[in-house]
Amino acid sequence: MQTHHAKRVVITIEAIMQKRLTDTLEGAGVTGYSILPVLGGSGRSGAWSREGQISRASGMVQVVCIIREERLDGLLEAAFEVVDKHIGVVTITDVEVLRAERF
Amino acid sequence: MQTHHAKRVVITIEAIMQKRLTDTLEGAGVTGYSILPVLGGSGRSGAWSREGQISRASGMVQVVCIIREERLDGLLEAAFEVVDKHIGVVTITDVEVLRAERF
Amino acid sequence: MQTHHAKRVVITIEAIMQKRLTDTLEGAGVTGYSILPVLGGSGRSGAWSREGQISRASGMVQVVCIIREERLDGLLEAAFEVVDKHIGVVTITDVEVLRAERF
Amino acid sequence: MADILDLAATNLLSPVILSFVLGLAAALGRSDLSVPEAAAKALSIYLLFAIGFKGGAAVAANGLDGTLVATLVAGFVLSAILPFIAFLLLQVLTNLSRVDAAAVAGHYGSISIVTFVAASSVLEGRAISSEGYMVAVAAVMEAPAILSALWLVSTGGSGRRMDSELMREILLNGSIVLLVGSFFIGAITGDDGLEAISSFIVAPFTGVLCLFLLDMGLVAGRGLRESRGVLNMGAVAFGIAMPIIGSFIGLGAALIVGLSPGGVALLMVLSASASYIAVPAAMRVALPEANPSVYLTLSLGVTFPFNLTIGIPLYVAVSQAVTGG
Amino acid sequence: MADILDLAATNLLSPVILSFVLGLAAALGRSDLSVPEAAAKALSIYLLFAIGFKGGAAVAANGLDGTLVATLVAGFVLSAILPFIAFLLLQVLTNLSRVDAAAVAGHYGSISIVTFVAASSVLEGRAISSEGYMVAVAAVMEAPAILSALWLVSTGGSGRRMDSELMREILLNGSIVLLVGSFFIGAITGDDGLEAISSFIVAPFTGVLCLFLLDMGLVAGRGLRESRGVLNMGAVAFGIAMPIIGSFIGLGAALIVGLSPGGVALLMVLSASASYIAVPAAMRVALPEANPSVYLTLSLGVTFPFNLTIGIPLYVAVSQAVTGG
Amino acid sequence: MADILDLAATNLLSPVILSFVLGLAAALGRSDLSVPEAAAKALSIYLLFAIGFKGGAAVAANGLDGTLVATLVAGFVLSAILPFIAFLLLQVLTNLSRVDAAAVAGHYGSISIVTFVAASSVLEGRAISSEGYMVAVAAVMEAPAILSALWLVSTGGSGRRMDSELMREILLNGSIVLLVGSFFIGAITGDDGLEAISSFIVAPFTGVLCLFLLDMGLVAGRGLRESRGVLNMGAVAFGIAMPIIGSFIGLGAALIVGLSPGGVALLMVLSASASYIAVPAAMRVALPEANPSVYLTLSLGVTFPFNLTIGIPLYVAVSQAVTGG
Ligand SMILES: Nc1ncnc2c1ncn2[C@@H]1O[C@H](COP(=O)(O)O)[C@@H](O)[C@H]1O
Ligand SMILES: Nc1ncnc2c1ncn2[C@@H]1O[C@H](COP(=O)(O)O)[C@@H](O)[C@H]1O
Ligand SMILES: Nc1ncnc2c1ncn2[C@@H]1O[C@H](COP(=O)(O)O)[C@@H](O)[C@H]1O
Ligand code: NA
Ligand code: NA
Ligand code: NA
Repeated sequence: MQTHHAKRVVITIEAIMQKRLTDTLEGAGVTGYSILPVLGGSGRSGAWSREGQISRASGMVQVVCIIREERLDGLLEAAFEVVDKHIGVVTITDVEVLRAERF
Repeated sequence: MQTHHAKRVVITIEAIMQKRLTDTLEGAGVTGYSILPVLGGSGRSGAWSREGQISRASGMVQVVCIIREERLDGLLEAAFEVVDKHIGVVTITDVEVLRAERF
Repeated sequence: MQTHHAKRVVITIEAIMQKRLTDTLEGAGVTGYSILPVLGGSGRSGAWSREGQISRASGMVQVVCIIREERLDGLLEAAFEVVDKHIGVVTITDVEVLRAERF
Repeated sequence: MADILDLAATNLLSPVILSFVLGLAAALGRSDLSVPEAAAKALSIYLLFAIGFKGGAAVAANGLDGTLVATLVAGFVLSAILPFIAFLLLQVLTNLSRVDAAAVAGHYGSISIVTFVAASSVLEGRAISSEGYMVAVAAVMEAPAILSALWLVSTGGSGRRMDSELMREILLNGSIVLLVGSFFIGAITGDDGLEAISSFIVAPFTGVLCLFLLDMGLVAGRGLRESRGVLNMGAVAFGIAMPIIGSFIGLGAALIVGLSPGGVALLMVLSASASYIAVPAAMRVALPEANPSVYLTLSLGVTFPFNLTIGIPLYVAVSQAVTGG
Repeated sequence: MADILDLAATNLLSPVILSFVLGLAAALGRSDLSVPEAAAKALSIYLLFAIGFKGGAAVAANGLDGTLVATLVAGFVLSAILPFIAFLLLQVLTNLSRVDAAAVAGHYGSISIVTFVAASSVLEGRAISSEGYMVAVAAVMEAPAILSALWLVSTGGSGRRMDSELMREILLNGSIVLLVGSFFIGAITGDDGLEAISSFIVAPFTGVLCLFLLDMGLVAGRGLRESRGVLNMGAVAFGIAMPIIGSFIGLGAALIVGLSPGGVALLMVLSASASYIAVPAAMRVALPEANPSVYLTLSLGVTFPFNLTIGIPLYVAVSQAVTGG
Repeated sequence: MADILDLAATNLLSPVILSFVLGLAAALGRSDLSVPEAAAKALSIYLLFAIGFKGGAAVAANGLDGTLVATLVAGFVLSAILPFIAFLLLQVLTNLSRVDAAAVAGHYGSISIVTFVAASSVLEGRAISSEGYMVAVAAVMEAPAILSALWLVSTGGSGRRMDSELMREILLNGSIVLLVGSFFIGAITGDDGLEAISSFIVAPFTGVLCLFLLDMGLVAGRGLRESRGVLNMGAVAFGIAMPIIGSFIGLGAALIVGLSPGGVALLMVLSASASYIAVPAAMRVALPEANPSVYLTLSLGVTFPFNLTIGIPLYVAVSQAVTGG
């Protein structure tokens, strides 16, 4: 089937920053994203797990955006602004998408 | 270690269509997939979040298939049939897999 | 923006083996990973769904590691040791990451 | 009239309704208050189980009178016919597309079990008894409206929408199965069964209903906030006129069948209420091109709060007046 | 005999069992009814806490008699020995591989706490009292069977399976810790403690058990549906014969120890029941090559429903007959 | 003194505290016992709703005395001032960075609603009544401390941290909205409302609190285990000294305002307790460079258990002694 090049950006970030991030992304013209839950993890600031949390401050989520290549830089800059001082990982992968008319 | 080329297809689709999609995939010879929850998102039809839903109709999930390249087209056609009229995003990525004997 | 090459390893494994896997990964020098829930799936051992489980034995999770290419083999060998006899899928993708100083 | 106002005031100032209002206000004020999805689902399982069981136990206690079958038939017919009336009214009041109008119409033929539960608890608070089998009538009224809605679309020329898989899903959806199943458990175990579990399903019932309606308020409020601008004045007018019209048609049916004052009120409530669980799910499958914001906002954001606050006391008062109950 | 039938009928027509049947029927009929994972886990936490606490409070009220230690030892031995009997029976009745048979055998030496809870509530309903410390016996019986199962495999030549980490996980698994912990809380706080929280752990208990068994029915039904064809007649025969055999061995042990009629019934139930939480988890780690469908379907799809419906009244009646209680 | 010891012993051996201890022990022993996130959140919604409602109903029953406004003001001032005292004490006892110290200080000005709930239930158990509006005081004390903490940082030169969005989030966070909202529902519906739902919010309250504190023990234990080495002796000393100091400042304020003995105890508890929900969330947004392990471990791993076990009976005894209540 006919597919189209695009980029898949995954931003792992504290749940409490999610709204700020997606608002910023929308400001930067991103029109679609999905939020995935993260159950736990480990990084420079140690290990954590959602079951051991009592506070909405401590969980993390993944914000996944499928985006045309030409809009990638705008997205990354917007995201970086939010992620900068906060813990979080940003990755970019090449993907093919069906139905590019949707992006 | 020895790895093998394959494709990773991610289909983001309404939870209520999940069973129809996986049945169709199985019909098209797909032997393995995983279902990931999606907490919320935004797209052409606006923003939503799982916490604001009362209905099994409104959540979304990701169906992830690792599949040999030669079976990709069959999968995409089968998936497209289900996804076509429904909201949903389909992406394809190149991956390497361990233990290809399993596919 | 400046990005860096890395590998994204996704290991889909039984929830009950998660701690053993991440301990092994840490032993192999992996410093960061995230755990994602899997709601259900299908494979050689049939279909399952988290809602039909009563036992912590039966759910699965995805362990996602972003890792420098040069450390990939160490990770895969460590992971393979745990995954070997157990059901589970291991995939590797090329990614670009922001803030590589973190890896 | 004074009676209606009095009833409305008592209703409005009950913990149940105020909890709903609290949820609504919190969501409109963009508080991050939220009830976890799993907890909300657990609450609804509790409510369905309790209301079904109590209905069944009531039937076991009072026996079945001859009106059971007639009422079930009445419910079926109401559910099948109300969508056509709703569809006509929508064409007068709004400029929704045929598909959107049919989808909305389907919601108004079907029922909202929470509205039914809230009405039952109002009746209980006023010691008005009703036929225990009304929960079975509620179950019967869930599905027929969906078929009517699909029929409305297909006459517009869009071909077959219903397959046997969807039919099975609708008829065996979790709420119906749980409601009917617990109704039978209540009917089989009767008073003994009720006594064994009444400190679980009777005593804390109203309190659980408060928390559930808190969540419903949050959901309705968030829905309203997110779909601002989706509904124009005509649509909102429909969301308030339709339940009143429906309740009067239900009243007619109830009088023909010859229900008790409480039963009359409940059939009015069922006819007046609009689905926001079973029907939306079916519509996503069968009519994916219909806009969910329209039917969810109308049903959950307009009609549900209307029925909860003003509708229920109104229907109860009317049924009291008409039956002299 | 008439007594057994009567007891079985009362049991079968209780809300608790009918809720299980409802869940089973809903799953077999492929309804989408489901209890969220988090809610099911919350219900099981409630049940473990309540049953442990009540056992402890009963010990505080009645004091410990000399049979405590003997019963704990009996439980330990039963759990360790029953797998060998189960293994032999499996080799006669089925053609499972050595590993699969050992894994299944481990499940039948260990216990199902929900079966224990259901039996306790039957005893309570018939006002038959039992030793409060039976919950501690239940805890003791969880683990030894796992070691026996692994020993059965390793004599077949597959090397070491057990490491200290797994051992720790088995002994400190959540159910055991909660059961034993709340037992001690009940024993320490005694009647005062029980009074403080009895409207939480006593009054609504049976009702909560209904919802929990509804979920168990759903899970068992889905398991049966998905693993159709996994079990042949021999395996099913094992799933029914083994609990009966186990219960009689438990009966012997209980008589030697000298338990009360209620205690005898509970030790029979523990011996008859098969694990579907702790043991499957351990088996996934230690025997990943054993097929989970086999042991889960047998334990949860065959033996659990059998015990719940027929087994428990049978064991209670036998214990009444034998002890003259 | 004998009184304090007696009270402490009664408190320590209550099901509520022992449940906390069980959770703590299970987590420290690395059991896999855990309460699902959704269930824990549901429990906290229940507790907030119940405590708020009961407070409101108490106000409706007893009327408002003149001290309401004075107490609210006192709460506000305490919350704003305590962080400065905490900050000074931290600089004496620890070598935390300015940002970390400010973040910790903010936690100790704000409050822990669970500590408040536990104290209320101790008062109830001893039949000491208190002002119903103390829950409103608790709500008022949540936020001001956050501003003080940010001010402490910004005088250190790090620029603006607070935006209107964060302000809104803090003031409308779920706990505050639910607590205040249910307070008003209780105040509006009064005794009638309380009667309608008391078998939900009064009778099972202590039992639910047990399960909630079981989870809190698990969380605190896991926190302690994972952050071993994060706190030195000085920090631990702070975690115990600060609540005592805070309680005495609260005592002073309560005496000035003229509260009842129960009210005095509760204001001491509020002043002594440290936040672990609202403030951590705000700090992750406004001070991401502060180390969460430090403030969470101190607040949840040191001060919370201290208050729960020793602090509450101490504060109650002191308030009884001072007010002669
Ligand atoms: N290399 C990595 N691969 C995958 N996830 C990571 C990685 N590093 C960090 N994370 C995730 O990001 C969270 C915060 O990381 P950190 O800021 O390094 O503490 C961790 O708890 C993980 O969930
Ligand atoms: N570009 C995108 N990247 C990631 N997820 C998307 C994207 N577009 C849509 N989605 C997901 O698909 C859902 C439906 O999209 P839509 O059909 O555009 O309303 C959204 O709510 C998102 O969860
Ligand atoms: N090809 C695949 N693509 C995605 N997930 C898979 C695939 N094969 C297996 N899985 C996942 O791994 C689990 C166990 O697979 P298996 O060992 O084949 O039974 C399945 O239930 C799926 O969740
Ligand atoms: Na209707
Ligand atoms: Na057994
Ligand atoms: Na404080």
